[in-house]
This record gives sequence, C-alpha cells and structure tokens, in this order.
Amino acid sequence: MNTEVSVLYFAKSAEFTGLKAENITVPSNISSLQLWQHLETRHPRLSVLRDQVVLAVRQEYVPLGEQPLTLRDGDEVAVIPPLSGG
Amino acid sequence: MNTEVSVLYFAKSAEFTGLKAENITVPSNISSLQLWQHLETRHPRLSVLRDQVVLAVRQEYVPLGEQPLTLRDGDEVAVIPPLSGG
Amino acid sequence: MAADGGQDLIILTTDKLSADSVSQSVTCPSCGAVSLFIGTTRDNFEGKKVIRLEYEAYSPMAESELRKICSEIRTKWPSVRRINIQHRLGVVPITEASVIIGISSPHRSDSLEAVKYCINTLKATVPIWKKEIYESGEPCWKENKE
Amino acid sequence: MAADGGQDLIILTTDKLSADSVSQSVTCPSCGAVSLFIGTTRDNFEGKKVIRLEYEAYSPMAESELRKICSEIRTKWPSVRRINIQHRLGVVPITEASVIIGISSPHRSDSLEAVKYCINTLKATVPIWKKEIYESGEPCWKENKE
Repeated sequence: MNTEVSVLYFAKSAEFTGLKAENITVPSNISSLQLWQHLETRHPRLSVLRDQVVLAVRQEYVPLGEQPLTLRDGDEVAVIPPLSGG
Repeated sequence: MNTEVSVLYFAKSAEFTGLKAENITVPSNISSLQLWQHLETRHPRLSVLRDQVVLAVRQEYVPLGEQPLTLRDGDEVAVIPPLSGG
Repeated sequence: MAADGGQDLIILTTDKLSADSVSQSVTCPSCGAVSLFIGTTRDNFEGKKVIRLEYEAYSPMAESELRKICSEIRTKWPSVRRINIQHRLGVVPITEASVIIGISSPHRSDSLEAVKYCINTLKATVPIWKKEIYESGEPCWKENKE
Repeated sequence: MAADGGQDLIILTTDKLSADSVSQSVTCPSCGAVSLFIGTTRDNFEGKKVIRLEYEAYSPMAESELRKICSEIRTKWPSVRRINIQHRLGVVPITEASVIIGISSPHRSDSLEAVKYCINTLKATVPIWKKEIYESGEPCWKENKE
C-alpha cells in the first residue's frame, strides 16, 4: 500500500534538490534507509549526504537503517543534514 | 620600635567598634595574632570575631597567627570579617 | 510539569536579540542567580573573513526539541526556576547574537551548569543550520563538531 | 599581560547594573561566545522576608583582588578575550543585580568555565560584605558558605 508524504529539505539538502518541500508517494511500510534511497533516486546529488544525514518523521529523528517506519497520508518527513545551530 | 598604622573596620567589625577607621600605635615587629590582640584590647566586642576574622596588611590577606609582620608608618591594616560579596 | 511549562520561554525570531530582555524575563524574586550564554557571530573561520551568517530552522521541530531540553533541565536541576531560549533566524551580522539562553535558580551552581548543558544539547539536537558567507569564496553550511 | 590588562574591566558602583552593557563591553568580532553570570537579590532567607540588601566593600583591595582573578583566568583559559566584572555597592533592591560577570572567548566552553571560576573565586576572596535587611527582625551580615 502506498501513501503520500510531504518531504522537507533543509540547508545543504535544499541546495542539492533545489526544493524546500515536495509531496512524494512511497510504500507505507518502508525502512528509513529505503525511504532515503527513494529520495536519492529522485535527487542523485543527495547521495553525498548519505553518511551524514538523518531523517525526521513526524518531527522525531530517525537514523538511516532497517527499522520499519509506518507512514500515513500527509506525514511530514524531513531531511536533516548535520546540525549547526547555536 | 613603635609605628603608627591606620586600621580599617568593615561590616560586623565596624558595628562592634563603632568606627570605620582609626590610627593606632603598635610595635613595628609584631605577629598578626598580637596585632589582633591589640585591637581586641581596644574594642572588647571584637573578641566574638576571633575565630572568623583575617587581617589585610597593605591590602594583602594575613591570617591570625605567629608569622611576624613588619609594619611601617602609615601602613593600612584592615579587619576582614567573613566575606559575603557576589 | 504543566506548572513548570509556563516558566519555559522559547523564541525563534528574525529580530535582534537582547541580553537585557532575556535576563529580565528569567529574573524572579526567589532567585539569586541568573546565568546567560550568548552565542555571537565571529568574523573569521580558518583565515577567511566572515561577513555574515544566515540561519535556517525546521521551526516546529526546533521548538519541540527545545522544549525537550527544558524538560530535561528541570529533571536534572529541579531548583531551576525560569528558562528562556532565544535563537535568531535569517541574517545575523557580525558580533550580533545568534542565540541567548537565560536560566535562573536560587543558587548559582544550578543555573551555571544548566546553561552549559542547554547550549551543548541545543547544538547537538535542535534542527537549526548556519551558513557562513565569506568575503570571498563559496558560502559554507557549517557542522557543529563538539 | 599588559596588552591583556586593557581587556579587563572592573567596576564597583552604586549605580544599577545592566546585562546589556556588560555583554556589549565583552563582545568582540573574534569571539563566538559570551557567558554572563548575574547575581540578584533574593526576597527570602530562611523564611524571613528580605526587603533589600546593602553592600560594603574595601574598595581598593576589592579591585586588586578582582584583578588577580582576571589574571588567574587568563592563565587558566588563555583564549579568553574580554572580562568585565561589575559589583554594585550600597543599597540593592530586590530582583536587581548585585554582581554581573561577562567573559568572552572564541569557543563556548572557555567562557562558561571561566565565569563559573570567576563568581566562585569572587565570593571566596574579594573583600565585599552584604547585609540583609528583613521586614522584621535585626539586619544580618551574611557569610558566603561555598
């Protein structure tokens, strides 16, 4: 089953995609690493971030890995490059 | 040999002596404890401070004890009750 | 925790930050100590002249992560009274503050330790990004190291 | 040390203290971090209502002890840039600042640690005294414990 989520891009990832946000359709049962691979397929320049990036799903951090996400329609997913606040 | 020094009183010690400052004549070679005893003799109410007080001679701390001071005319001696700055 | 929540003030703003306003907002009659940390914009990085910074945030999540930090502080230092965390977004000129954290407590060691914990944790967990703009050369997105 | 000395600002004053003025005086273009400690007047002590504090100093020696602290800080944290220590004397009303310490450094941990050292050492070594005036009962000269 597929679901439509809203993806937000920040900092470097926004520069690499040329986008602040987009809606994409992905399987609702998917690992965080598979979700990242979807994003890389859409935006190949993102690949340089692979070893530094985490995702945020519904505003909670999720490292790239095998653990399954359960995505629902309208969920917010964010690409989080290395932080530099403060 | 005697010398005249200026004694400053602060906080509780100023309340006990009723004075901010006075000139006194004391032996120029004297220990800090003997100097304190001179002050106690002049102002018996100071005795309650004996276990808490230190002196400052020429603006440097000197604990009450046997080490000799070498006082010169016009030296500034201060009675320093427990500190409470900040 | 609901009562404490009212004492946590979190502000993300493009306006200039003020140390006095933060210190006043955390001062309270039962507190003897206010500790403030102010992060300011430096004019150099590895020999390159920085002319300004630009900050970007994932704002709703940044606020939620900042609230988590406040709640952790209240667990670690229960005597802490008021917490005010202000982070500036957008362009921040050289020497102006990008972040001000103010924390009050009855005794000084709690607010001093809590401020240190707060800025360290903020840098590690709050989704905010800083781009340095140099006098010459490409702008650079920074990464917090520590 | 002579060059550094110009970056140490020590003020004993009966005027109201300002966090902004301290933070501005220590901010510099090469510094990323300013840490401030503000000691304020508490409204209670062991259940007694405090209505105001009065501070007294052995001023020339207090300034000299504060200069020693600045010099120790510069030995312990050589990256520290500017130090401003202001202590109010005379009457200090409730919630107003009795002391403000501001220290800047390129990186945050130095100024945070230096401010903590500074207030702890100030309380232990600088000849300043505080009398608490209560709503009822005799005024009391305080003693720093820590």
